[in-house]
Amino acid sequence: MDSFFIGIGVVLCFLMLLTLHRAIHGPTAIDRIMGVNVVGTKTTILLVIIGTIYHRVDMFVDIALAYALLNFIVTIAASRYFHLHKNLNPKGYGYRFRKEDK
Amino acid sequence: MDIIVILLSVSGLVFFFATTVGILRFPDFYSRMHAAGKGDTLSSLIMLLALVLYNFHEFNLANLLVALKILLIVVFIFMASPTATHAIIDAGYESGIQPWTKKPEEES
Amino acid sequence: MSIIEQAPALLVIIPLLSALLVNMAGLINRQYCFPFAILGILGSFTASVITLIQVMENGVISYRLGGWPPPFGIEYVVDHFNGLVLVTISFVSLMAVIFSKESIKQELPEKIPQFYTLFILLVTGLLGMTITGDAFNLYVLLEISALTGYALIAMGDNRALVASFNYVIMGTIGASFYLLGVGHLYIMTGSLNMADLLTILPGLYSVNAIFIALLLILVGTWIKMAFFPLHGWLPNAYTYAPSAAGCLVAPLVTKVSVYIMIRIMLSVFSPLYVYSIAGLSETIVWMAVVAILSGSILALAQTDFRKMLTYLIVAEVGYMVGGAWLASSIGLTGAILHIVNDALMTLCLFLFAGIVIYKRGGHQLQDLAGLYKKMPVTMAAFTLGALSMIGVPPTAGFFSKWYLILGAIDAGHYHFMAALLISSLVNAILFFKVIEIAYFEPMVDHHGSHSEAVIIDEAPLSMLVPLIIVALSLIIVGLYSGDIVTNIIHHAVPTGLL
Amino acid sequence: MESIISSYNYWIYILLMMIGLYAMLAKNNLVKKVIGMSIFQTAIIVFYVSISAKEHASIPIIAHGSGHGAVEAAIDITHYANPLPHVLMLTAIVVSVGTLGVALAICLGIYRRYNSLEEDEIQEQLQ
Amino acid sequence: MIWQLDLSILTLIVICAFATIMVKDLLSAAIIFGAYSFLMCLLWTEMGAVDVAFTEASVGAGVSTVLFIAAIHQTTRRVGFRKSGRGLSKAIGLVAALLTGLVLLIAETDFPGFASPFSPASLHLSPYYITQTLHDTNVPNIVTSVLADYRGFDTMFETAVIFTAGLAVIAILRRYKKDDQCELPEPYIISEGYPDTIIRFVARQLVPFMQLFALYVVAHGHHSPGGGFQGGVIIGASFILLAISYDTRMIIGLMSERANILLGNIGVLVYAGIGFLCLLLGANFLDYSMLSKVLPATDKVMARSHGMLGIEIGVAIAVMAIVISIYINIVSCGKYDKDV
Repeated sequence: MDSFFIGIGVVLCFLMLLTLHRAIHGPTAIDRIMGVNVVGTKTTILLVIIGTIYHRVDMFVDIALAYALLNFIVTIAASRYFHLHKNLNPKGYGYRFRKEDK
Repeated sequence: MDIIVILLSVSGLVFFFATTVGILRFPDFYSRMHAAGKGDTLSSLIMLLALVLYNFHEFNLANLLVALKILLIVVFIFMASPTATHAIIDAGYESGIQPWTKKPEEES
Repeated sequence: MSIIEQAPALLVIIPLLSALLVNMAGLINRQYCFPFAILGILGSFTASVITLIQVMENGVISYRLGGWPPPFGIEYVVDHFNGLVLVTISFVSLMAVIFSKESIKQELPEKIPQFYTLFILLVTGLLGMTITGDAFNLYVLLEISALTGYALIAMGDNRALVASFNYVIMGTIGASFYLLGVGHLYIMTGSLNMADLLTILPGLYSVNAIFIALLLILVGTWIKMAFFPLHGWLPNAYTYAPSAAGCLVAPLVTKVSVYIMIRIMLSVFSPLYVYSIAGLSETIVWMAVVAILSGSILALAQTDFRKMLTYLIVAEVGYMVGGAWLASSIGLTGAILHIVNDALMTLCLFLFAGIVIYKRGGHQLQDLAGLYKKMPVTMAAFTLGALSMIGVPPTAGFFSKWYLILGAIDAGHYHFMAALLISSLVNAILFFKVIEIAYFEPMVDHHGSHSEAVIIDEAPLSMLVPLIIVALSLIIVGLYSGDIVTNIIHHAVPTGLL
Repeated sequence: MESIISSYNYWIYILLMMIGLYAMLAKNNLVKKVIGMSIFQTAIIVFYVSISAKEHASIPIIAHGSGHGAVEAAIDITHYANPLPHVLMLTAIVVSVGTLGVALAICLGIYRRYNSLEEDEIQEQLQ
Repeated sequence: MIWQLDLSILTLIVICAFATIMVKDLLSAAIIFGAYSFLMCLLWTEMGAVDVAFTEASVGAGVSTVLFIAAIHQTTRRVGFRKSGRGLSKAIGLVAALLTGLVLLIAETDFPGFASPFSPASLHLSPYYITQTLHDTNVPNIVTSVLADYRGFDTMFETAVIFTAGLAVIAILRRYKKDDQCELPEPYIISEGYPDTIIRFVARQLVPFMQLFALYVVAHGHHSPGGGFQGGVIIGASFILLAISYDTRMIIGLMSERANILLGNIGVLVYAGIGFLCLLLGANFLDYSMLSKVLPATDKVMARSHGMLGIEIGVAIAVMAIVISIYINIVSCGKYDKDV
């Protein structure tokens, strides 16, 4: 059963690689946020899987729980950026951003 | 018991795979986000359920606690992940990166 | 357990606690910060003097933190060498903190609590680095002193921020290289305690990884001490720092890094390994020669008084590194004595620069013009510092240079001797130029902002007194340097060097 | 294969270190330098944690059943990973967070004064 | 360690690191850096370093990436297009990186094999910690016992480092109203709330859980991964979440600057004070076993355990206050006043 979980972990890593393609190449920064969000969820699950492989899940669950709680903050903070910088006067910072995103 | 665990985790993987394909292949941001938001939450639910079952092979207090904690993770993912999706989509909409939806909001 | 036995711990704990007290007092009233700061550093000075006396009476002191035996817990080791450095550090910081009272009121009136807290934390870090016998504990304290250093420098004028950013980058590289070196030692030996490493390492002297660990630690400390090709961050950082911070950072940080280098050389790697097996002496002495010459020449090219001093620091670091690597016990004695002397000399000159900034608002060479007539006492103290920097006999600078030159002859590195002499000559030219400007040129005010309002006269007492004490201490240390060498440094230098 | 596994961690840490060092020294943008600094510091953490790993060893938390006062069950040292590097690296992570905060604060200060994060633009303004 | 996962995660990490450096947009770089830190956390877990992983999880997800994003908020996303003339520094960087890499590769050939149970590092000091921790301190989590007791002095200065960092950020950035000599227009102030009910609602639901969980992490650090630092960071992150989703002003109302500095002080003071108490009771500094004289019904071993709990609480308080303080200073660009 351990090798089964290791296999699952490796496949998840491979899927992470594919998701990272979106996170790295993603045409806009928002695609990147999305990619990283998905990587974060996968991380949470991989943490529990690693715990299962070590047969000490009780020790690993806390970390996964922390991730489930904290993963959210980065996404909110990053998407907040777009909220705030959208309607600035042309001299401001959002202008620059919008120009370069086209 | 093991068979259920294997079935569940493999189906979780399948959903994850579908999510990834969706993220990679869909043409625009909103549809990609759709795949990411829905598939991710569902597949993590399935995977975590499999892990709960696997770790709950023997009934005692420690195992119960672990199972409860994993379920708590599920709850938090269910709260946080859709909200995150909502925030990202909202951010995308507000910053108007999609030229073919309505016009980007007027600068005020 | 008497309080005297606890002195090594108190040495570091008192400043740490007083930093917290200063910060809390600052929340109530900014006026309360200064007395707490003075008290904390005074306490630590007393403790370090007690420790040094203990060491001189009873030999090496080992203090177990947390009560754990050495390789498992962290250990403080005080021998003659770091006892001397500890006293120097706490003395210098005591003088600097007295000096800072007026200068900080003028430069950073809003941030007095933060300034004093960071100031004392920097002293804590430096003292802890000096006293510790654990290679990793040293890294943590290195980072404390580095972080406080970045902040203190960044509190200066606008250019200081850019300089400080460069310092952050270079300082992090330096500290990380040190950490990496310690990691290499750890992976090969499994220990972090210096004394323990000293006993394990001889079996591994032929291994490349140990040599590379030495190399990494050396490069790390060189970046921290601004040894010549790696000195890029130092001149701007020290020039644009607030003057009170400059008085603490400039004399101490580089010297403590030199101390760390010598400590690692002597008590982690043995002199046998460092001087003969590693085979680096020749190269490093040549590098030191280059450092001394280029530091002196670059100093000659400056028109900014403080920047000139910073380049002199680069040259002086060359003295100490070269002296430490001469592979001769006389040279090592000279290097250790020069750590003390150079800290005092640099402090004297930076205190003077601080007074000039306080009175004239600038630190160009032209700002010094005509100061002899207006502030004779200050200028007399400055002259003493300058003479010591040049190396004129009764002052302290002469004796350490003398030992260094003897060491160079002893080890047969005549190029190092030549570099020392040339650098003394350059220093002489440099300081006579400064003295000439200050003595003969009439005072011109090119800072239009406060042309008539400021009357240039002697600095306030709280600035003048430390300057005078330091200037006098230069002579006193000079006169007693024979005693210092026979009673203290003699025990620190391992016998059996070439 | 064996040799690859036995050195892969060390190769990767060297690679990360090179990436971080290059970014710190060569990049023009200050925030990029700070990111490079973070990568550089994590590289060292990879190195230390790799030291601590042991084959067939579990995490360094002693399993239940051998509490205080109980008969000391023989604790097999090969069964637990080396805890010391973990402790050191906890400290190193904390230090790197502190450095990160200070470096970003300095970046903000620089941006307020020079309206740029590019090193060459700042140098131009300084001259 | 699980070598299959080890190889895959390390490869992913290298890809992320490259991407972070190469990408031409600071916000994207910061976000990819977030992914990098997730992967780092996975790597530590996979090698069995759970405490390090927990720290990386809380720091990477809760603090460092958010700090990057906050800093980019206040500055710009732009990475300038390179004019010519950076050749020298590029060359220096390349040469330094290659040289370091080469030297380290040479050293690497001498290392004992990865994960060998017979390496000197696993045989010299660590067996003592592993076998003695229950006997000496009654703490099953060896990392906690080494961190807080055997090498407690390091940890005290680690807390001092965080405290220093907080003060340094205040010293560098803080602009008091009186002498705000700013020539540029005010950067974008993000004090106003997130104009979104859903996010506010979810944040409001999550924050109590986070804080409860953080307290659990602090208190349970003796038996499971976690401890003062991680718990403190999580509490700090919960306040950051509130600040993002609600209002920075609200957080300043909850945790004023004075309160933050005071709490940071108190945290370090608790740590140093416990150590000092041991000294006053006649033992060496930080020798908690002497606390059995003060604490009722504890022997020397339990006194060590309780002493550790005390210092963990101190660490948590200090870290929480400083994390909040650093975040607010960076996000408001030094305007830590009610009327940002």
